[in-house]
Amino acid sequence: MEKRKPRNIFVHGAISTSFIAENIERHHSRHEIGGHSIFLGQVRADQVEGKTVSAIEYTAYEEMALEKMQAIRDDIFGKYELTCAHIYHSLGKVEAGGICLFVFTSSAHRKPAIEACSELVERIKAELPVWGKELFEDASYQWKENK
Amino acid sequence: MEKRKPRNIFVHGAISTSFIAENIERHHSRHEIGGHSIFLGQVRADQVEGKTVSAIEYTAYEEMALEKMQAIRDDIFGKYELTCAHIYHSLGKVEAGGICLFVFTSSAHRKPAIEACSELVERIKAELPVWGKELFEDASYQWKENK
Amino acid sequence: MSNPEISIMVFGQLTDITGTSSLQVPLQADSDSMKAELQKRYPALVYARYIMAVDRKPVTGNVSLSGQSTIALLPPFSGG
Amino acid sequence: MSNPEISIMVFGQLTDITGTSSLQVPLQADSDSMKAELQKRYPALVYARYIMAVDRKPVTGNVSLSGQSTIALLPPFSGG
Repeated sequence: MEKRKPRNIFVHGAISTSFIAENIERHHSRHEIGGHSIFLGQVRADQVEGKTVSAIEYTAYEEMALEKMQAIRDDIFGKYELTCAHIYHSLGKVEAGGICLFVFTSSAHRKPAIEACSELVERIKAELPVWGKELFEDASYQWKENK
Repeated sequence: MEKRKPRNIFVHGAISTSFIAENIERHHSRHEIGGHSIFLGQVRADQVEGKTVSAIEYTAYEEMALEKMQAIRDDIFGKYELTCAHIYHSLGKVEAGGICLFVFTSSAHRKPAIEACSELVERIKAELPVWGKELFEDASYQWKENK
Repeated sequence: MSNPEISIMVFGQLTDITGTSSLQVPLQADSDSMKAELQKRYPALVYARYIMAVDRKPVTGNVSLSGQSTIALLPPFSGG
Repeated sequence: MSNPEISIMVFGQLTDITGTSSLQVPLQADSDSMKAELQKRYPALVYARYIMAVDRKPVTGNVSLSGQSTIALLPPFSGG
Protein backbone atom coordinates (compact mmCIF):
# COMPACT_ATOMS: atom_id res chain seq x y z
CA MET A 1 0.00 0.00 0.00
CA GLU A 2 1.18 3.50 -0.82
CA LYS A 3 2.46 5.50 2.14
CA ARG A 4 0.38 8.62 2.80
CA LYS A 5 0.88 11.22 5.50
CA PRO A 6 -2.10 10.54 7.77
CA ARG A 7 -4.37 13.52 8.45
CA ASN A 8 -4.22 15.15 11.87
CA ILE A 9 -7.03 14.57 14.37
CA PHE A 10 -5.54 16.26 17.44
CA VAL A 11 -6.56 19.67 18.71
CA HIS A 12 -5.14 21.46 21.74
CA GLY A 13 -7.54 21.69 24.68
CA ALA A 14 -11.35 21.52 24.53
CA ILE A 15 -13.19 21.40 21.19
CA SER A 16 -15.31 24.56 20.93
CA THR A 17 -18.94 24.66 19.82
CA SER A 18 -17.99 27.26 17.19
CA PHE A 19 -15.49 24.78 15.72
CA ILE A 20 -18.28 22.18 15.60
CA ALA A 21 -20.73 24.65 14.04
CA GLU A 22 -18.23 25.68 11.34
CA ASN A 23 -17.62 22.05 10.55
CA ILE A 24 -21.36 21.39 10.11
CA GLU A 25 -21.82 24.61 8.14
CA ARG A 26 -19.17 23.57 5.63
CA HIS A 27 -21.47 20.68 4.57
CA HIS A 28 -24.38 22.91 3.46
CA SER A 29 -22.88 23.00 -0.05
CA ARG A 30 -22.78 19.18 -0.23
CA HIS A 31 -26.23 18.62 -1.75
CA GLU A 32 -25.89 14.84 -1.98
CA ILE A 33 -25.90 14.55 1.84
CA GLY A 34 -29.16 13.62 3.58
CA GLY A 35 -28.01 12.88 7.10
CA HIS A 36 -25.21 13.67 9.55
CA SER A 37 -24.41 11.74 12.70
CA ILE A 38 -22.30 13.36 15.41
CA PHE A 39 -20.86 12.02 18.64
CA LEU A 40 -19.41 14.37 21.24
CA GLY A 41 -17.45 13.12 24.23
CA GLN A 42 -17.73 15.46 27.22
CA VAL A 43 -15.50 15.40 30.34
CA ARG A 44 -17.55 14.18 33.30
CA ALA A 45 -16.96 15.47 36.85
CA ASP A 46 -16.95 11.95 38.32
CA GLN A 47 -16.89 11.49 42.09
CA VAL A 48 -14.14 9.12 43.33
CA GLU A 49 -13.88 8.55 47.08
CA GLY A 50 -15.25 11.98 47.90
CA LYS A 51 -13.07 13.79 45.35
CA THR A 52 -14.34 15.35 42.12
CA VAL A 53 -12.68 15.15 38.71
CA SER A 54 -12.09 18.75 37.62
CA ALA A 55 -10.39 18.07 34.26
CA ILE A 56 -8.82 15.37 32.10
CA GLU A 57 -5.34 15.82 30.66
CA TYR A 58 -4.88 13.86 27.42
CA THR A 59 -1.61 12.58 25.99
CA ALA A 60 -1.12 10.42 22.90
CA TYR A 61 1.48 8.55 20.96
CA GLU A 62 0.61 10.85 18.10
CA GLU A 63 2.38 9.23 15.14
CA MET A 64 0.99 5.79 15.99
CA ALA A 65 -2.49 7.17 16.72
CA LEU A 66 -2.66 8.97 13.37
CA GLU A 67 -1.52 5.90 11.44
CA LYS A 68 -4.09 3.78 13.28
CA MET A 69 -6.84 6.35 12.71
CA GLN A 70 -6.07 6.32 8.98
CA ALA A 71 -6.40 2.50 8.96
CA ILE A 72 -9.72 2.72 10.83
CA ARG A 73 -10.97 5.35 8.34
CA ASP A 74 -10.05 3.06 5.45
CA ASP A 75 -12.00 0.20 7.08
CA ILE A 76 -15.04 2.39 7.71
CA PHE A 77 -15.13 3.84 4.20
CA GLY A 78 -14.87 0.28 2.84
CA LYS A 79 -17.80 -0.83 4.97
CA TYR A 80 -20.26 2.09 4.84
CA GLU A 81 -21.40 4.35 2.00
CA LEU A 82 -20.26 7.67 3.44
CA THR A 83 -19.74 11.01 1.79
CA CYS A 84 -17.26 12.05 4.49
CA ALA A 85 -16.06 11.53 8.06
CA HIS A 86 -14.28 13.95 10.40
CA ILE A 87 -12.62 13.05 13.69
CA TYR A 88 -11.11 15.37 16.31
CA HIS A 89 -9.64 14.45 19.70
CA SER A 90 -8.30 16.79 22.36
CA LEU A 91 -4.75 16.75 23.69
CA GLY A 92 -3.77 18.54 26.89
CA LYS A 93 -6.21 19.70 29.54
CA VAL A 94 -9.99 19.71 29.08
CA GLU A 95 -12.06 20.99 32.02
CA ALA A 96 -15.19 19.14 33.19
CA GLY A 97 -18.04 20.01 30.81
CA GLY A 98 -15.65 20.51 27.87
CA ILE A 99 -15.81 18.50 24.63
CA CYS A 100 -12.82 16.14 24.15
CA LEU A 101 -13.98 14.03 21.17
CA PHE A 102 -15.90 15.02 18.02
CA VAL A 103 -16.84 12.33 15.49
CA PHE A 104 -18.86 13.49 12.48
CA THR A 105 -20.09 11.28 9.61
CA SER A 106 -22.34 12.08 6.64
CA SER A 107 -24.17 10.03 4.02
CA ALA A 108 -26.95 10.31 1.42
CA HIS A 109 -29.33 8.25 3.58
CA ARG A 110 -29.23 8.19 7.36
CA LYS A 111 -28.23 4.58 8.20
CA PRO A 112 -24.59 4.55 7.03
CA ALA A 113 -23.81 7.83 8.83
CA ILE A 114 -25.41 6.60 12.09
CA GLU A 115 -23.76 3.18 12.06
CA ALA A 116 -20.34 4.43 10.98
CA CYS A 117 -20.32 7.14 13.66
CA SER A 118 -21.08 4.65 16.41
CA GLU A 119 -18.44 2.19 15.14
CA LEU A 120 -15.83 4.95 14.86
CA VAL A 121 -16.41 5.96 18.49
CA GLU A 122 -15.95 2.37 19.70
CA ARG A 123 -12.79 1.87 17.68
CA ILE A 124 -11.29 5.24 18.68
CA LYS A 125 -11.74 4.40 22.37
CA ALA A 126 -10.41 0.87 22.01
CA GLU A 127 -7.62 1.25 19.47
CA LEU A 128 -6.03 4.71 19.57
CA PRO A 129 -2.97 5.10 21.83
CA VAL A 130 -4.39 8.01 23.82
CA TRP A 131 -4.44 8.33 27.60
CA GLY A 132 -6.58 10.40 29.93
CA LYS A 133 -5.30 11.54 33.33
CA GLU A 134 -8.23 12.51 35.56
CA LEU A 135 -7.22 15.51 37.65
CA PHE A 136 -8.94 16.09 40.98
CA GLU A 137 -9.59 19.46 42.54
CA ASP A 138 -6.85 18.86 45.19
CA ALA A 139 -4.15 18.32 42.49
CA SER A 140 -4.11 14.52 42.94
CA TYR A 141 -5.00 12.38 39.91
CA GLN A 142 -5.92 8.94 38.64
CA TRP A 143 -5.55 7.40 35.20
CA LYS A 144 -8.80 7.06 33.25
CA GLU A 145 -9.95 3.56 32.29
CA ASN A 146 -12.17 2.85 29.29
CA LYS A 147 -14.83 0.18 29.62
CA MET B 1 -52.53 10.26 32.83
CA GLU B 2 -52.31 13.94 33.64
CA LYS B 3 -52.69 16.26 30.66
CA ARG B 4 -49.57 18.36 30.05
CA LYS B 5 -49.04 20.93 27.34
CA PRO B 6 -46.51 19.18 25.10
CA ARG B 7 -43.32 21.11 24.38
CA ASN B 8 -42.83 22.62 20.94
CA ILE B 9 -40.43 21.03 18.46
CA PHE B 10 -41.20 23.10 15.36
CA VAL B 11 -39.01 25.88 14.04
CA HIS B 12 -39.69 28.02 11.00
CA GLY B 13 -37.36 27.32 8.06
CA ALA B 14 -33.89 25.75 8.21
CA ILE B 15 -32.20 24.99 11.55
CA SER B 16 -29.06 27.15 11.77
CA THR B 17 -25.65 25.92 12.90
CA SER B 18 -25.58 28.72 15.49
CA PHE B 19 -28.81 27.34 16.98
CA ILE B 20 -27.16 23.89 17.14
CA ALA B 21 -23.98 25.31 18.68
CA GLU B 22 -25.91 27.23 21.37
CA ASN B 23 -27.83 24.08 22.20
CA ILE B 24 -24.60 22.09 22.66
CA GLU B 25 -22.97 24.95 24.59
CA ARG B 26 -25.83 24.98 27.11
CA HIS B 27 -24.76 21.47 28.21
CA HIS B 28 -21.23 22.47 29.30
CA SER B 29 -22.58 23.15 32.80
CA ARG B 30 -24.10 19.63 33.02
CA HIS B 31 -21.10 17.86 34.53
CA GLU B 32 -22.82 14.48 34.83
CA ILE B 33 -22.90 14.15 31.02
CA GLY B 34 -20.22 12.06 29.30
CA GLY B 35 -21.58 11.74 25.76
CA HIS B 36 -23.86 13.49 23.31
CA SER B 37 -25.33 11.96 20.17
CA ILE B 38 -26.69 14.21 17.43
CA PHE B 39 -28.53 13.47 14.21
CA LEU B 40 -29.02 16.16 11.59
CA GLY B 41 -31.32 15.69 8.62
CA GLN B 42 -30.21 17.73 5.59
CA VAL B 43 -32.32 18.46 2.48
CA ARG B 44 -30.87 16.54 -0.46
CA ALA B 45 -30.97 17.91 -4.03
CA ASP B 46 -32.30 14.63 -5.46
CA GLN B 47 -32.55 14.18 -9.23
CA VAL B 48 -35.98 13.01 -10.45
CA GLU B 49 -36.43 12.50 -14.19
CA GLY B 50 -33.90 15.20 -15.06
CA LYS B 51 -35.25 17.70 -12.53
CA THR B 52 -33.48 18.70 -9.31
CA VAL B 53 -35.08 19.18 -5.89
CA SER B 54 -34.28 22.76 -4.86
CA ALA B 55 -36.09 22.78 -1.49
CA ILE B 56 -38.56 20.89 0.70
CA GLU B 57 -41.61 22.62 2.14
CA TYR B 58 -42.76 21.01 5.39
CA THR B 59 -46.24 21.06 6.86
CA ALA B 60 -47.50 19.28 9.96
CA TYR B 61 -50.62 18.52 11.93
CA GLU B 62 -48.94 20.36 14.77
CA GLU B 63 -51.17 19.54 17.75
CA MET B 64 -51.16 15.83 16.93
CA ALA B 65 -47.42 15.81 16.19
CA LEU B 66 -46.57 17.45 19.52
CA GLU B 67 -48.76 15.04 21.49
CA LYS B 68 -47.17 12.10 19.66
CA MET B 69 -43.67 13.48 20.22
CA GLN B 70 -44.38 13.76 23.93
CA ALA B 71 -45.49 10.11 24.01
CA ILE B 72 -42.33 9.05 22.14
CA ARG B 73 -40.18 11.06 24.60
CA ASP B 74 -41.88 9.30 27.51
CA ASP B 75 -41.14 5.91 25.93
CA ILE B 76 -37.49 6.80 25.26
CA PHE B 77 -36.87 8.16 28.76
CA GLY B 78 -38.42 4.98 30.17
CA LYS B 79 -36.12 2.82 28.05
CA TYR B 80 -32.75 4.64 28.15
CA GLU B 81 -30.85 6.34 30.96
CA LEU B 82 -30.68 9.82 29.46
CA THR B 83 -29.93 13.14 31.09
CA CYS B 84 -31.85 14.99 28.36
CA ALA B 85 -33.16 14.90 24.80
CA HIS B 86 -33.91 17.78 22.44
CA ILE B 87 -35.80 17.52 19.14
CA TYR B 88 -36.35 20.21 16.50
CA HIS B 89 -38.08 19.87 13.11
CA SER B 90 -38.46 22.52 10.43
CA LEU B 91 -41.78 23.79 9.10
CA GLY B 92 -42.04 25.79 5.88
CA LYS B 93 -39.37 25.92 3.22
CA VAL B 94 -35.85 24.53 3.68
CA GLU B 95 -33.45 24.92 0.71
CA ALA B 96 -31.24 22.01 -0.41
CA GLY B 97 -28.26 21.80 1.95
CA GLY B 98 -30.27 23.17 4.88
CA ILE B 99 -30.86 21.30 8.15
CA CYS B 100 -34.49 20.21 8.66
CA LEU B 101 -34.20 17.84 11.66
CA PHE B 102 -32.03 18.10 14.80
CA VAL B 103 -32.16 15.28 17.36
CA PHE B 104 -29.83 15.64 20.37
CA THR B 105 -29.50 13.17 23.25
CA SER B 106 -27.11 13.11 26.22
CA SER B 107 -26.17 10.57 28.88
CA ALA B 108 -23.49 9.82 31.47
CA HIS B 109 -22.04 7.00 29.35
CA ARG B 110 -22.17 6.93 25.57
CA LYS B 111 -24.43 3.96 24.77
CA PRO B 112 -27.83 5.28 25.93
CA ALA B 113 -27.33 8.59 24.08
CA ILE B 114 -26.31 6.83 20.85
CA GLU B 115 -29.10 4.25 20.91
CA ALA B 116 -31.82 6.71 21.97
CA CYS B 117 -30.85 9.20 19.25
CA SER B 118 -31.07 6.57 16.54
CA GLU B 119 -34.43 5.28 17.83
CA LEU B 120 -35.83 8.81 18.07
CA VAL B 121 -34.93 9.49 14.43
CA GLU B 122 -36.68 6.31 13.27
CA ARG B 123 -39.80 7.05 15.29
CA ILE B 124 -39.95 10.72 14.25
CA LYS B 125 -39.86 9.73 10.58
CA ALA B 126 -42.42 6.95 10.98
CA GLU B 127 -44.86 8.38 13.51
CA LEU B 128 -45.04 12.17 13.36
CA PRO B 129 -47.75 13.65 11.11
CA VAL B 130 -45.35 15.80 9.08
CA TRP B 131 -45.22 16.04 5.28
CA GLY B 132 -42.48 17.16 2.93
CA LYS B 133 -43.24 18.64 -0.48
CA GLU B 134 -40.18 18.43 -2.73
CA LEU B 135 -40.01 21.57 -4.84
CA PHE B 136 -38.21 21.42 -8.18
CA GLU B 137 -36.36 24.30 -9.80
CA ASP B 138 -39.13 24.70 -12.42
CA ALA B 139 -41.83 25.25 -9.74
CA SER B 140 -43.29 21.75 -10.13
CA TYR B 141 -43.24 19.45 -7.09
CA GLN B 142 -43.65 15.92 -5.77
CA TRP B 143 -44.56 14.68 -2.30
CA LYS B 144 -41.67 13.18 -0.35
CA GLU B 145 -41.90 9.52 0.65
CA ASN B 146 -40.10 8.07 3.68
CA LYS B 147 -38.65 4.58 3.36
CA MET C 1 -83.60 18.28 9.01
CA SER C 2 -80.16 18.14 7.34
CA ASN C 3 -76.98 17.35 9.27
CA PRO C 4 -74.91 20.28 10.63
CA GLU C 5 -71.62 20.89 8.82
CA ILE C 6 -68.28 19.96 10.35
CA SER C 7 -64.71 20.94 9.34
CA ILE C 8 -62.24 18.31 8.27
CA MET C 9 -58.50 19.07 8.11
CA VAL C 10 -56.67 17.74 5.05
CA PHE C 11 -52.88 17.34 4.88
CA GLY C 12 -50.07 16.61 2.44
CA GLN C 13 -50.78 15.08 -0.96
CA LEU C 14 -54.50 14.71 -0.11
CA THR C 15 -54.83 18.47 -0.65
CA ASP C 16 -54.05 17.77 -4.32
CA ILE C 17 -57.34 15.81 -4.38
CA THR C 18 -59.51 18.12 -2.24
CA GLY C 19 -57.97 21.39 -3.47
CA THR C 20 -58.11 22.73 0.10
CA SER C 21 -56.76 21.99 3.57
CA SER C 22 -60.14 22.49 5.25
CA LEU C 23 -63.34 20.78 4.06
CA GLN C 24 -66.87 21.59 5.24
CA VAL C 25 -69.07 18.46 5.08
CA PRO C 26 -72.31 17.32 6.78
CA LEU C 27 -71.58 15.52 10.07
CA GLN C 28 -71.96 11.73 9.87
CA ALA C 29 -72.70 9.33 12.73
CA ASP C 30 -69.37 7.53 12.57
CA SER C 31 -65.97 7.45 10.84
CA ASP C 32 -66.99 4.77 8.32
CA SER C 33 -69.97 6.80 7.09
CA MET C 34 -67.77 9.90 7.00
CA LYS C 35 -65.22 8.08 4.80
CA ALA C 36 -68.04 6.99 2.47
CA GLU C 37 -69.37 10.56 2.30
CA LEU C 38 -65.89 11.92 1.51
CA GLN C 39 -65.30 9.32 -1.21
CA LYS C 40 -68.64 10.27 -2.81
CA ARG C 41 -67.47 13.90 -2.98
CA TYR C 42 -63.83 13.12 -3.90
CA PRO C 43 -63.77 9.81 -5.80
CA ALA C 44 -59.92 9.93 -6.06
CA LEU C 45 -59.80 9.27 -2.30
CA VAL C 46 -60.73 5.64 -3.03
CA TYR C 47 -57.27 5.13 -4.48
CA ALA C 48 -55.38 7.34 -2.01
CA ARG C 49 -53.44 5.94 0.94
CA TYR C 50 -54.52 7.78 4.10
CA ILE C 51 -55.80 7.37 7.64
CA MET C 52 -58.47 9.37 9.42
CA ALA C 53 -57.61 10.87 12.82
CA VAL C 54 -60.36 11.75 15.30
CA ASP C 55 -59.32 13.93 18.23
CA ARG C 56 -55.68 13.52 17.18
CA LYS C 57 -55.75 9.70 17.37
CA PRO C 58 -55.55 7.50 14.27
CA VAL C 59 -58.86 5.70 13.75
CA THR C 60 -58.66 1.92 13.82
CA GLY C 61 -62.02 0.28 13.19
CA ASN C 62 -65.07 2.52 13.31
CA VAL C 63 -65.60 5.33 15.86
CA SER C 64 -68.64 7.53 16.44
CA LEU C 65 -68.47 11.24 15.63
CA SER C 66 -70.06 14.32 17.21
CA GLY C 67 -70.08 18.01 16.38
CA GLN C 68 -67.16 18.34 18.85
CA SER C 69 -64.97 15.80 17.02
CA THR C 70 -61.71 17.03 15.50
CA ILE C 71 -61.35 15.17 12.21
CA ALA C 72 -58.28 15.03 9.97
CA LEU C 73 -57.17 13.09 6.88
CA LEU C 74 -53.51 12.06 6.96
CA PRO C 75 -51.54 10.63 4.03
CA PRO C 76 -48.31 8.65 4.76
CA PHE C 77 -45.93 10.71 6.91
CA SER C 78 -42.76 12.08 5.35
CA GLY C 79 -41.08 14.23 7.97
CA GLY C 80 -37.36 14.44 8.64
CA MET D 1 31.87 -3.94 24.02
CA SER D 2 28.69 -2.73 25.69
CA ASN D 3 25.44 -2.32 23.77
CA PRO D 4 24.62 1.15 22.36
CA GLU D 5 21.81 2.96 24.16
CA ILE D 6 18.37 3.33 22.61
CA SER D 7 15.44 5.58 23.59
CA ILE D 8 12.16 4.07 24.67
CA MET D 9 8.99 6.17 24.81
CA VAL D 10 6.80 5.64 27.87
CA PHE D 11 3.13 6.68 28.03
CA GLY D 12 0.25 7.09 30.47
CA GLN D 13 0.36 5.44 33.90
CA LEU D 14 3.66 3.71 33.06
CA THR D 15 5.37 7.09 33.55
CA ASP D 16 4.39 6.77 37.24
CA ILE D 17 6.70 3.73 37.31
CA THR D 18 9.55 5.04 35.17
CA GLY D 19 9.36 8.64 36.36
CA THR D 20 9.99 9.80 32.78
CA SER D 21 8.45 9.58 29.32
CA SER D 22 11.77 8.76 27.64
CA LEU D 23 14.12 6.00 28.86
CA GLN D 24 17.69 5.42 27.69
CA VAL D 25 18.56 1.70 27.91
CA PRO D 26 21.13 -0.58 26.22
CA LEU D 27 19.79 -2.01 22.95
CA GLN D 28 18.74 -5.67 23.19
CA ALA D 29 18.53 -8.22 20.38
CA ASP D 30 14.76 -8.65 20.53
CA SER D 31 11.62 -7.44 22.24
CA ASP D 32 11.52 -10.26 24.80
CA SER D 33 15.05 -9.48 26.02
CA MET D 34 14.15 -5.78 26.08
CA LYS D 35 11.12 -6.49 28.28
CA ALA D 36 13.34 -8.52 30.63
CA GLU D 37 15.91 -5.71 30.76
CA LEU D 38 13.20 -3.15 31.53
CA GLN D 39 11.69 -5.30 34.27
CA LYS D 40 15.12 -5.65 35.89
CA ARG D 41 15.39 -1.85 36.00
CA TYR D 42 11.73 -1.20 36.92
CA PRO D 43 10.44 -4.23 38.89
CA ALA D 44 6.92 -2.68 39.11
CA LEU D 45 6.56 -3.27 35.34
CA VAL D 46 6.09 -6.99 36.12
CA TYR D 47 2.68 -6.16 37.56
CA ALA D 48 1.75 -3.45 35.04
CA ARG D 49 -0.56 -4.06 32.08
CA TYR D 50 1.12 -2.80 28.95
CA ILE D 51 2.14 -3.69 25.40
CA MET D 52 5.35 -2.84 23.60
CA ALA D 53 5.11 -1.18 20.19
CA VAL D 54 7.99 -1.41 17.72
CA ASP D 55 7.84 0.98 14.77
CA ARG D 56 4.32 1.96 15.81
CA LYS D 57 2.97 -1.62 15.64
CA PRO D 58 1.96 -3.55 18.77
CA VAL D 59 4.34 -6.45 19.32
CA THR D 60 2.76 -9.89 19.31
CA GLY D 61 5.27 -12.66 19.95
CA ASN D 62 8.93 -11.72 19.82
CA VAL D 63 10.46 -9.34 17.24
CA SER D 64 14.08 -8.43 16.66
CA LEU D 65 15.30 -4.91 17.42
CA SER D 66 17.90 -2.66 15.82
CA GLY D 67 19.32 0.76 16.60
CA GLN D 68 16.74 2.12 14.11
CA SER D 69 13.76 0.60 15.96
CA THR D 70 11.21 2.98 17.45
CA ILE D 71 10.17 1.43 20.75
CA ALA D 72 7.28 2.47 23.00
CA LEU D 73 5.55 1.13 26.10
CA LEU D 74 1.77 1.53 26.02
CA PRO D 75 -0.60 0.98 28.95
CA PRO D 76 -4.34 0.33 28.23
CA PHE D 77 -5.75 3.11 26.03
CA SER D 78 -8.21 5.56 27.57
CA GLY D 79 -8.98 8.17 24.93
CA GLY D 80 -12.36 9.72 24.24
